[in-house]
Order: sequence, then C-alpha cells, then structure tokens
Amino acid sequence: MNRRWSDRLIDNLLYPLAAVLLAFLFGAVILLLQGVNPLEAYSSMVTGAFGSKNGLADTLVKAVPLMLVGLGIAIAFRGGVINIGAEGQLIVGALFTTWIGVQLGEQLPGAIAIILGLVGGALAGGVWGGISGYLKAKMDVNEILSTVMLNAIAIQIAFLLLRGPMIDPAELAAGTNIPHSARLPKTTDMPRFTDLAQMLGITGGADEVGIGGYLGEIYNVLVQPSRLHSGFIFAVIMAILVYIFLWRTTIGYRIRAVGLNRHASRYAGMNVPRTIVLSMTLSGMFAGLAGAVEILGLHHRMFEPTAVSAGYGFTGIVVALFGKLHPLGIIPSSILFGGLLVGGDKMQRAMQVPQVLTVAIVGLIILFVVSTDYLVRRRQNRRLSAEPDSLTTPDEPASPSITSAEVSA
Amino acid sequence: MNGELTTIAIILGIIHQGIRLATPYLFAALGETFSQRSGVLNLGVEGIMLMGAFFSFYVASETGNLWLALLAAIIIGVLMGLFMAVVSITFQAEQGISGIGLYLFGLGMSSLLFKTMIGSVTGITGFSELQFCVTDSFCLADIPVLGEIFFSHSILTYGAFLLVPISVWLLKRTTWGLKVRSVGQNPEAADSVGVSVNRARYAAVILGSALAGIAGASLSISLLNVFQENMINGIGFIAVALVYFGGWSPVGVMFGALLFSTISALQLWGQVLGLNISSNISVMLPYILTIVALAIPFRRAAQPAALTKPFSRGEN
Amino acid sequence: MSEKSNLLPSGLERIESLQMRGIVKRFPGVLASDHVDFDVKAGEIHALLGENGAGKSTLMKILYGLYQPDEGEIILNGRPITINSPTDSLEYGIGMIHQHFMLVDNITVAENVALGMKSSRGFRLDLDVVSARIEELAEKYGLQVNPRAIISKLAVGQRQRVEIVKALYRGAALLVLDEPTAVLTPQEVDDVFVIFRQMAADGHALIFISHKLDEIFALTDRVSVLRDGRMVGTVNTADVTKADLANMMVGREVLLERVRPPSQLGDVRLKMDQVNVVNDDGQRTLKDFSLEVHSGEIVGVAGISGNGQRSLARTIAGLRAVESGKIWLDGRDVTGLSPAEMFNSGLSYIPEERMHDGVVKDFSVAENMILQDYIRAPFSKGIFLDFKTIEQHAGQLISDFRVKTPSQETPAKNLSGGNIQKLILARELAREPRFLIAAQPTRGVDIGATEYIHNQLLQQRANGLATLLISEDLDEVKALSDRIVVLFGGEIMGIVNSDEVTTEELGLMMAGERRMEMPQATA
Amino acid sequence: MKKKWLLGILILVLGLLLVACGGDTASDEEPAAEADTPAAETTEDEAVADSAESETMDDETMDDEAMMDGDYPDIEPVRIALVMPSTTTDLAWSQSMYDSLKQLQDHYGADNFEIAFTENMFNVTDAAAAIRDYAESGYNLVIAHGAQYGTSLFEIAPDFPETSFAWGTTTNTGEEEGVTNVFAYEPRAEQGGYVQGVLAAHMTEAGIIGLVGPVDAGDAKLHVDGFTAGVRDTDPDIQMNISFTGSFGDTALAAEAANTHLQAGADVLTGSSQQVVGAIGVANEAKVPWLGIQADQSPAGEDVVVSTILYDWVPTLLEMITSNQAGEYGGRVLQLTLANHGQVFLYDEDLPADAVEAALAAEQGIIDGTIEIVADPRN
Repeated sequence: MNRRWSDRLIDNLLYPLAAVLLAFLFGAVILLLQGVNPLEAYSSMVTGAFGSKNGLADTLVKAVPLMLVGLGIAIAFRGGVINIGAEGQLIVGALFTTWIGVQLGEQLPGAIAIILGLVGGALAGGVWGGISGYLKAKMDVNEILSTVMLNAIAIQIAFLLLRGPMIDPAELAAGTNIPHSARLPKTTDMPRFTDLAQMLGITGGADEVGIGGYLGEIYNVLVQPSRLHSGFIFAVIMAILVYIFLWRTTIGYRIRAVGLNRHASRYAGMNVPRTIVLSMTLSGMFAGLAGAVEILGLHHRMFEPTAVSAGYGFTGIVVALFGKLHPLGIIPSSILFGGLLVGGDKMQRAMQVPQVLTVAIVGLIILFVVSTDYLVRRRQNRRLSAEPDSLTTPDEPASPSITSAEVSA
Repeated sequence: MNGELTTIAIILGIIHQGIRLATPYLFAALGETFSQRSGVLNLGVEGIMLMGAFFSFYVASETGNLWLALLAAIIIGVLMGLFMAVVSITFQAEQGISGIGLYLFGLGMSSLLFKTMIGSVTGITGFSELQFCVTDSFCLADIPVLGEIFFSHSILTYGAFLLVPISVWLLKRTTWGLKVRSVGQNPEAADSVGVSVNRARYAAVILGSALAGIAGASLSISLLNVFQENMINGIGFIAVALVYFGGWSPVGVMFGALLFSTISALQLWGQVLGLNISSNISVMLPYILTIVALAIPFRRAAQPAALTKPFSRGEN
Repeated sequence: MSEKSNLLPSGLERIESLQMRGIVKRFPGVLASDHVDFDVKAGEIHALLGENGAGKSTLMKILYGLYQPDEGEIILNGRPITINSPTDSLEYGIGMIHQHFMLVDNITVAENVALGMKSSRGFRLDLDVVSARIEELAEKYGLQVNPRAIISKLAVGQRQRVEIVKALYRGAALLVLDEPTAVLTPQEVDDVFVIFRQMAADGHALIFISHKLDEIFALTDRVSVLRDGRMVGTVNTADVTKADLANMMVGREVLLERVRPPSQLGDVRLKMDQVNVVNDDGQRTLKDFSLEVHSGEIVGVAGISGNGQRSLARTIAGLRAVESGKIWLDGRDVTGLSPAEMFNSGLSYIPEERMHDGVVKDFSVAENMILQDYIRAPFSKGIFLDFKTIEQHAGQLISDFRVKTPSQETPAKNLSGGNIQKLILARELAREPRFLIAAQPTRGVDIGATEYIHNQLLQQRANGLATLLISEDLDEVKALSDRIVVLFGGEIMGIVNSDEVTTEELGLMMAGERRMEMPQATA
Repeated sequence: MKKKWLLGILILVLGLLLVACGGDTASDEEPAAEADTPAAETTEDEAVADSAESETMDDETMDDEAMMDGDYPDIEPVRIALVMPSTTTDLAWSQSMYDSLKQLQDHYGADNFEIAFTENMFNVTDAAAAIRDYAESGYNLVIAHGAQYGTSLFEIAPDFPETSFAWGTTTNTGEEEGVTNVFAYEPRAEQGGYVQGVLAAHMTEAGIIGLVGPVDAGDAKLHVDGFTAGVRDTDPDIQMNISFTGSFGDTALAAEAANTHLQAGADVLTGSSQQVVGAIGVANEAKVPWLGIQADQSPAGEDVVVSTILYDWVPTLLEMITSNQAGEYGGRVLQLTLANHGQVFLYDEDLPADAVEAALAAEQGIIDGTIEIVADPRN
C-alpha cells in the first residue's frame, strides 16, 4: 500500500521536528535558570543564523562540511554500517589536500590543483574509512569502535605532521613552532560566491539592483563579498549525484540491498564483504571531501586537526538522520544544523550564553531523533494492521540475527 | 643524568603510576562490561564520566564532604544511565549513535554547569593516599618497593581493583549476573523463562553508568582534584574499547586497563628520561593496540551474541 | 494414574483442566486466531494439528504469555486467569518447549535451568542445589543430562532433554510441546515419546503441536485441528483415520497422488561427483555425495531436517565451499564458483528461508524481481539501472505469476507469505534457468499458492527444466519427483524411483536404517 | 500503558537533570547574579590582592606597579571584543587577557569601556564569523587571541579599515599583504621564564626541576627556552626534566606528567597552558612548590603556587586603544616584556630571600639588557 502523503509527512517531518523542539525546550529551561529569556536567546539565534547576509553566508559555509559528511554517513547507513569516524576521515582528507596544495599548488594551474586537492582529500578519507570497512568485512571488527579509534589516531597523525614535515616554514623561522601548515597558494582557493558573481559580470549589491528587505540580504549573499565559497555548490551537486548513485545505479542498488539484507544479497550473488568495504570507503571519501573543501574553500591551510573537523563528524550524523538518510533531505538538514551552530555562536555573543549549550542541545537532538525511529516504526505497523489487504504471515520464522561470521564467510 | 635515579626506581615509578592511572579506566570499563554483557553498547561513557566528574567536584567544593561528592557522581551516573537505557532499550535506538548523543549531551552539560556554577578552575582537597599505618611511626607505605607500589594509593584506586573480583562474582555467582549474561547472549531464551529482558538490561546499563560516574569522580576528586571542561579527554572511549580488548571478562579488562595505563606511564617517563619519542606516537599507541586486539579472532567468540540488538517479542 | 491425589510426583499441584475460550489475535494484516476454543485435561496428550500458518504457534504463545490475546479468556481449573508474561504462565504451572530451543548456549545446563528461578540462597546462585535436583529429575524420567555441560557442546537430542528437564524443574504441570520432533532422529523420537507418555501417566497435561500424522497417532489421546486461524474441531485420536485428519487440516479432499505426466528425459544438467562439504563448525554435512539430474526431471531430496539438505542446496549455489569432489553444470566444471557465477551459468535457486534469503523485505516488488540480474542487461545500461525495463519486467511477472500486490512499488514485506513465494518463483523461473533448486518451495504457504507452485514446477519439467526439489514434506516429494534421493547424516541412503517406493521404505531410509539403490534414471 | 510509564521516566530524568542544575543555580543565587559579570572577577580581585601582598616584599616592584596604576591615560569611550580559543577561566592564556580587560573596565567604568567576548573558538571558522560580527557591530578593537586566527583576520580586516584588530602570538601585522589595521602582539615568554629558572634553581635542593609543557611551540616553547637558560646560567649541574603532553587541555596527562617528575625526584615544578591545573593539583598534594605563568594560578593550589609571571595586558591594551583613538589603526608589533610591565612577577612571602633576590636581580638584568638569554637547542 502506498503510504499516504500525510503519513509520510508525519513520519519524515513531524517526528524529527518534535525531537528538535523537545531539545530546544530543554535548552529553554536551562536558559531560564540562568536568568536569560529563552525567547530572546533563541530569536538571537535565528536572526544570527538566517537574519542577515553575513549570518546566512556563515550558515551556508557551515552547511558545506555538514552536507558532505552527512552524505557519507547516509551512504554507510544505507550499506548497513555505522560510520562514527567522519572526524578522523575529514582530518586525513584535509591533511592530504593541504599537502597536495602546498607541494603542487605553485606548479599547476589553479583549477587543476583544486581538482587534484579534492580528489586527494577524497582518496585519503576513503582509505581511512576503508580501513574500518576492511576490518569489519574481513576480521569482524566492530566498525563503531574502529572508527572511534581511528579518529584519535588521525588527530595524532595530524599533529605529528604539522609539528614535523608539514609545519609552516615561517613558524620554524620565527621559532614559535605553532603547528600549522604553510598557506596554500592563492591560486588554489576555491572561488567565493562573490568571485563567481564577478565572473558573471554581476557587481552591484541589493541596493543598486533595487531589491530591498530580506530578499536583498539573500541577494547580497550571492554577490557581495562573504566567506561563502563555491564549495556549497559543489556539495549540493554531490548530494544530487549521491541520490542518483544510490537509487539509479547498479552499485547503489547493491549497497542498499546489502544494507537491508545481507543474507539475501549474498544469496543473490553479491559480494557482501566487498560491498561493506565499498560503503565504508565511499563514506570516508565524502568525509575526506569535506576536509578538502574546508581547506580549499575556507581555511587555506591546515591547523589544529580538531579545530578543522570541529565536531562535523558527529553533527554530520544528526544531519544525516534528520535528512532521513536521503541525499536530498540532507541538503536542507545541513543548512538547518549549520544555522544552529552559527546561531549558537551568535547567541553566545548576543546574550553571553555559553556556546556549549549548543553542544548539549545537539546531543539531545541526536538522542531524541534516534528514539523517534521506534515511534515511526510502530505507527507504520499500526497502519498495516488497519489495512487488511496487505497480508503478512505472522508464523514466519523469526529471521535469525545477522551473524557477521556468515557475512565474512 | 642524576645518579639517584636508578633503574629500579624508574621501574617502580612506572608500576606505581600504572596502577594509579588504571583507576578511571577500570571503573568505566568494568561498568561498560556489565552493560555490554547485557547486550547494550553504551558509547556515552565519556559523557557520563564528565558529568560524574563535574557533580562530584561541585559537591566536594561546596560541602567538603568527599563521600557526599562520590554519591553525587553515582546519582548523576544513574540518571544518565537511565536516560541511555530509555533511549536504547525502550526506544530501541541505534546504540552507537545514541551513545554519541549522550556523549555530546554530557560534554555540553558538564561544561555549561561548570561555567555557570563554578566559573573558574580551582583546586580542592580530594581523597588522599592511604598510608596504612600500623603504628604512629610505621606505615605500610614505608615498606621499600612493595610499600611504594601497593600501599600508597587513594581509596578509589583500591576500590577500582577490588571491583574486579566483585564484578566476577556478580556476573558468575549471582542470579542477577546469570540474567545479565543470558539476556546479552540469547534474550529470547531468557524471555521464555520469565526473565524480563529489558529490566535486566536497564539494571546493567544503570549500574555501568553509575560506575562511569565514579570513574569521572576518581579523576576530579581523587587523582587530579580539579575540574576542567572536557577533562576526560577520551578515557571514556578507551574504556569502551577496553571491554572488547579484555574479551568481556572483568579480569581481561583489568589487564587491558593496566596495559594502557602503563603505556601512558612509560611515555611520561620516556620524556623525563630524555628519550625522544614523540608524544603523538605514544598517545596513538593505545588506539592502534586496541584495533589490533580487536582483529584477533579468538576474542570474537566471547562477544555477547545479542550485543547492540534491541529486544522485542515480535509483538508491537 | 492416581485420580485421588492432587499432586504430581514432583510435588506439584496438577492442572485438572485448562480451557481457552474465544481467543482472537490480530497481527498487522492478518487474523491469526479467530475465536478459537481449546481445552486440555490432566493426564492427556492433546495434539494440536494444522498446517504452517494455521495459528498453532500463535495460540500456544498466547497460552504461554508471550502474546496477549485481543479477545477471549483462559480458564484454569475453573477459574479465569490472565497470563501477561512467561513468568505468569510458569506460576500457573504451564511450561513450553519451543520449536527453536530456548537455551543460552554459552552457559551450562544447570545455569540454563536456574535462569529466572529463585535461588535458595537469595541473590547468590545455588548451582549445586540445582544440579542435584536436575540429576534427581533426570533419573526419575530416564533423561540423561549432565548439569555441568555447556549447551553449545551438546548434540541436538541432548538439548531437547535439557528443555524437558527445564520445564519439569520449573514445575510445569501442563507442558506445551511445539513440534518437538522436528530435529530428532527416529530413535530419539521414540525415546522422548516414552518420556512424554510417562509424564502423562503421572498426571501432567501435554499439548503436542505437530503436522506429522504418524506421530499424532502414535502418541496422542485427542486431536484439535486448526485451519486459517479457526478451530475446525476436536476428536478422539482413536476415532479417526489419517485421511480424516488430513481433510480437516486442509479443508478438502487431499490428492495424495498428484497427476505427474510422464516427461522426456534429456541430457544431464547437473552432475555431482563424490562431493564432501564441511560446515563452519567443522562438521561434515555432505559425504561423498554423487548425483545426476537430467533435463525434464525433478529429483526430490527427502530427509529429516538437518541431515544435509541445506548444505546440499547451498553448496550447489556456491554459497558453501566444496571440500573435495566436483560439480558440473551442463557439462561445465562449476566447482568452487561464486554464487554470482553460478547464477550466470544458468542456475536458479528458491531458498528455503524466503524472508531471510529470498527477498529484501524493504525493497519494492519490482526491485526484488532483479535481485540477481540487476547488474546485467536489459536491467542496467552501464552502471545505471534501466527503470523502464525493470518496471515492465516486474509488471509482466506480477501478472504472469498472479502475485497479489497493491503495486510494484509496494515493499515486499507487505505481501503475504504465499505471494512472496510466488514473487521468488517468478523471479527464478523468469531467468530461464538450466537448473533449479527448489528448497521447501511451499513451506508456510497456503493451499492455493501451493497448488500453483506445484503446477509451475511440473510445467517447467515438461519444458525440460532439471529440478532438485528439497522438501521435508514427504507427500510433496513423492507427488512431484521422478526420483528421490534420501539423505541421512549427509550421506545418500539411496536414490529411488518415486513410483516404486513406499512411504515406509522412505521412512526407514530417512532414519538411516536401510539403504536402497534403484537404477539411475534412464534417458 | 507501559509506554506512558516509560515516557514518565524520561520526563523524570530530564526533570531531575534540570532540578540538579536549577537547584544549584538557585542556591547560588547571590553569586550567580554575576553570571552577567562573570565569576572570574573574584579571581581578579584575588590576583590584585595577591600582587599587593607580594609587593610588600619588594619596594622596586611596588613602585613600578604604583606608578602604573596612576598612569591610566584618559581615553574616549571604547568598545572592545575578545575572541579566544579557550575560556575566560582557563587560568592561563585566555584568562590573562580577559582579566586585564576587566581591570581596565573597572578603572574606566562599563559605560566608557565596553567588553564583549566569545569563548571556546577553537574552530577558526566560527572565530572568523565572530570577528566579522564584532567588527560589523562597531567595536573599535577586535582582539583575536590566538595565532591560528591570522589567516581569517587578514581577510576580514581590509573590509573594516576604521576598526582595529589585534592578534598574537605573532609579529606579523600583515603589512606584506597590505593590511594596515592589525596589531600584532607577543609575550616575550623567555624573559619571565628566565627569571623563573633562576628562582627555581635557587629553590631546588634535590637539584632536579620538573617542567610540564603542552606542546613545544609558541608561547610555551619560549617559556621553556627561557626557563632552561635561567636554570643553566644559575647552576649548570641542575637537571631539567621536561615533558610535553602533546595537548593544551589534557589535564589528566599533565597531572601524571607532574607525578612522574616528582617520582623522578623533582622538588620544584612549573608548566604552562590551561592543562596545568591538573599538575598544580598534584603539586598541591605533594606540597611541592609550583611556579606559574600567564594567569594567577593560585586558585588551583593556594599553598604551593609560590610565584607567577602574570601576563599583564593592560599596557599593551592601552597602547592599542590610544593608538586607535589617535587614528593609527594598526601596523605595530607590541611585546609583553618585563621592561614594559607586560609581564609582572608575583612572589610569595614564604619564598627564601636569597632566591627572590636572585630572581629580582635577573629581572633587572633583563630589563637593563645586561642579561642576554641564550636558549640551548633542544632535541
């Protein structure tokens, strides 16, 4: 039975929104206890994130890594593996991209260096994710654990390189030894929106064109100088590509089949271990890509790894879940959470509310969103009971839980 | 090189420190052992430890009563555990992810509370080292070699190690332990003989979380005697890995904890002695070791068969 | 049988009578129990008979407190009771032995028995006390059980005994036996029957769930027959014949002999020579297995569950490694090929666990129709799936094989068991295979779908398909197969022409007591 | 029904958590009122009190301080924003800057001297957003208190030519890139380190000194360089044990590093960055003297923190403010030295007199230029 659109709306939108609302309600109570008016605080959050040109630009800038990481996490989920290692994969990707940019950026034309950097970042992230995939498929190592471990290892490797071979020569010369790399050549900067607008010959701001109000702000985001860079367009294109990949290609079909039923996939002749490695590798590639885009589009140099990854690996999980693990759902979801982070900072500035409140709220959102899955499933079951037409056999032997031994067999 | 620092002194120092450092790992990892034995992967240990560390520190600095502080850590551990249990057992949420949510929540909340309720980093007087004095002039801690290694730790360190046989006893020799082991291995079978699977899991997760709370407290009111934002710094995640590392047995977990803490101690001594090992490499070492250990095949057999799998009777 | 005493030998109070009245249980999309009445008395063995899906297990799970009925009541010794959980049912003296053993396999027998029981030492376990009591019970009922053995080290028959001890230990005055013989050898069946009879004689009430008519006649006093969730009737076993029961069970005259038209045998499609297979636990599941299957022939595989059938199917399909020996398909050596390569070589395979292996439940019907062939033309062009062709293909199969589904976008999990099986059959046959493995093709499927599937298999036979039919339903094997291979302990006990062998002979071979060899099929 | 029960529990948990923090905040009512004017104020007061105490020890220092206090220039009302990687309560780098700002605010009054700050801006992207936001909101001086903010700063600064920006530790004002409104600042940590080294060398009886550093970079590196030189110049036989934990925030590891030093025989400890609170705790336990740096660390161990090099940003801040109000928006490198009172020493009364004397001599020597700090290369 095709689920009615109202049911879909409730399942896909209402429950997650209720989860977010609940988390914010909790935050509101905390704010009240601190003597801060929650309405004021939250409105400063919303206007900070979406109210002005700069807020919007920052929100979209933050949405870029979240979107890319979220896409990767969705791929892993669809393939039946859980990737908690996007933090590490992003760091490794950013590192490799930086290395490429610093080493080759001078010799190569900018566009080629950028493409090389993106590919390099994706490959590095892919390898990092692939390790967990391989360990899971061949040695039955729990991927949740191995990814958490690899996160910690990636951070240390980054420090090791940034204090050693990759350190900015200027730091060595100055004797300050701050662990960051040299700046990548300017030619490797991914163009910003304003650069793109200039290329298209658009120079005037909203005032000159005669667009007022909020629309004007939006217009200004697109044409006026801000940190918003073409990585955003890149990420949106990637989301569409991932959608096509998962639902329109044979490999996507295989990943989804393995994710939903390993036994049937194996029976049907699919190479399950290889598909698991592939899902994890692809997932890592997108996290690595997020690292690459952060370097090429925003930071232009590698520094403290945890400041580059900035919790995107974890927030990306919420983004993916909130987007219902659907690539196209992840686009608005990442913008929403980008706004949450930017707004959280703004709230700190406006109301002097510690920014860590946002971290707690994100944690609660994760907890509430994963809990609603259960309610959704129950609702669906109840709907099925109400539809006598679609018969299922209750006496069907309960399918034994998937043992990974069989997967690796 | 100063002549007074003999090889024996160094070795003693490393062992002594290894034992001390094992304290938080042990509490957290033994707690996680209960949780995982019952079939629940609680990845939120780090967040619970942070909350435990904060609350015990806060109570200690307000009241000066360390036992009350410890109680506060246990209570907050129980509450966090209850939260995790509701989400992952009743609402059957994906455990790896709900754990991350709990971690972020604990991280955010402990920092927030610290900022609003304490504000600045201060020290307190925590649990001091026991001396085991037989007479006024003679304490066991004065015994050369042995005294230094074994008789100069805080009560929480002894508690952590005492918890190992207690855990074995709880799991192996009690009706409750039998239930926990069974619901983690074959919840359907346990259910069929009238064991409430979810109740056993709730109990295990909550007990585990209470221990994680103590683990946090062991840092803030015993080992370090300060609280700082994000002060747990990954110990909680290592504790989860230690359970796999130790093959789900309390004794195995203990050896894992000792191994990890000794590596940390070794690294510190390496620097003091001027051995030029990058701290990055030695910090990495435990993680690499864990991954290697996880890949060793014989350990897999011991994994509770129903780990991370929510239980429902097929109804509803 | 002492009618006077109110106590069982174990000191328990006996259950004089238990009635279930007007039990209704609905599941998503199905009425599993439709106003069922059922009763059992002390000292009797009462059979509950019905096809898969008739509602036997549902009814018993309600009695055991695993499910809650939507309507109806349970009356124990004249008093209405409510059973909310297994704890309650145990309290009332109701025990159950499940079809899938409910044992925790990494702990000891004594621990399994002690699980969920009050200990005489409160919080501390009293395994020594439990062990002593187990030994006592074991002796009383002639069960050989070592309380200190770890379950995973025990053979299937021993595990069954542990289940019985567990129930006795818990003081089950009424014991539900859910297909307790499905995994036992005939000798083991005889042994446990002795135990069951003694228990009944002692005053226990026993409910025996089975669809094996022989066993029902050998063991029980009364029979209740369920069909499609409804109670057809309750009769004294002595008053009826097998045919009567079969008719009650199926609801119409059962054709014991399906008309199997003669067919043209063609060339050898599948050939297996001295194949040996070892499973993950290191047990040999196929021993020196040799067989030829011809075009236009259905070869049936008969045997008690767990005697190598599953291994045979999975080995041919490439899902399990061959230790030694060779397999040819169409004269080509296919030993050691992967499942994908086997499917490419002209194999089709209807797996025995259809929800587990046969479909991806959350995929749509259309997506499930291309599970093996998604990667090939015409369903894909390059790396892209060709949705137009996929939809056409699905539409075609849905109408050809009369798969009842709201649309081809519907997730497979929303279809009934029979229609899922039709979906799989459609997919496998549409691949125009050279060789088909049909494992338990009609298990748990309603009569209509069964008939349809049988006809399809026979029609494909007429078209020249070579089929290996693996089934635990002897009637089905006899009705459809030209020849029958009997497996016991992974070994061939004989290959016989199905028209020339009696059920009794087959039974003896399945029990490993007799070997028979008949001439190979003549082309 | 069961679900309702569970929902109840869930609400209860949340409720309890809320009560837990709410109750505490409530009980904290009076001090909690300073949530707006953060609690660090008390620390500030203590610091001032402390320095006043130590000043009694030495007239010279006192004179300087006193002179400083009277030396607040008249300024126009000013709005200053601070973006920092850590927190205002880290007992180190970030707190030292915040404390100095508060000190100025106390002097000029909140109306004339407005402060806004953003903590925990470990992520440079967020920091950049904050910096831009402050500049747009019309703050006169935006301080990006971390070397990692440089790249972003040079991107933003040109868009706000009338706003002053500042960052450190660095000497780069972005002149090469054509930026004119950025100040660079740099504590000459080796100076304070040197004096502390001299002090420590006089204090140790065992001849072993332990140092707990975060990473061998930036400010921390300079401090170690200076400290080692000070010890060496006093007594080359004294053994310096140096360990770096590899992070700024690993309190536990810092504590264990301190423990290791103690077991290795050290009887004087020092270290830098926010992680040292752990190490100070250990020192406190063992009653071993601790030499602090950056902010006043005595709250973490009242009895054992015997000396602190306090980073006093007041002169630097005033320099920037007056410069800004004079129309010079940047382009200068400002250093915190002993000579310009950017680094102020706090000595505990109980310190041995000879040690303090030697330290004061070293201070003077550095200010005079008679002492040249030559760092040994470390491997």
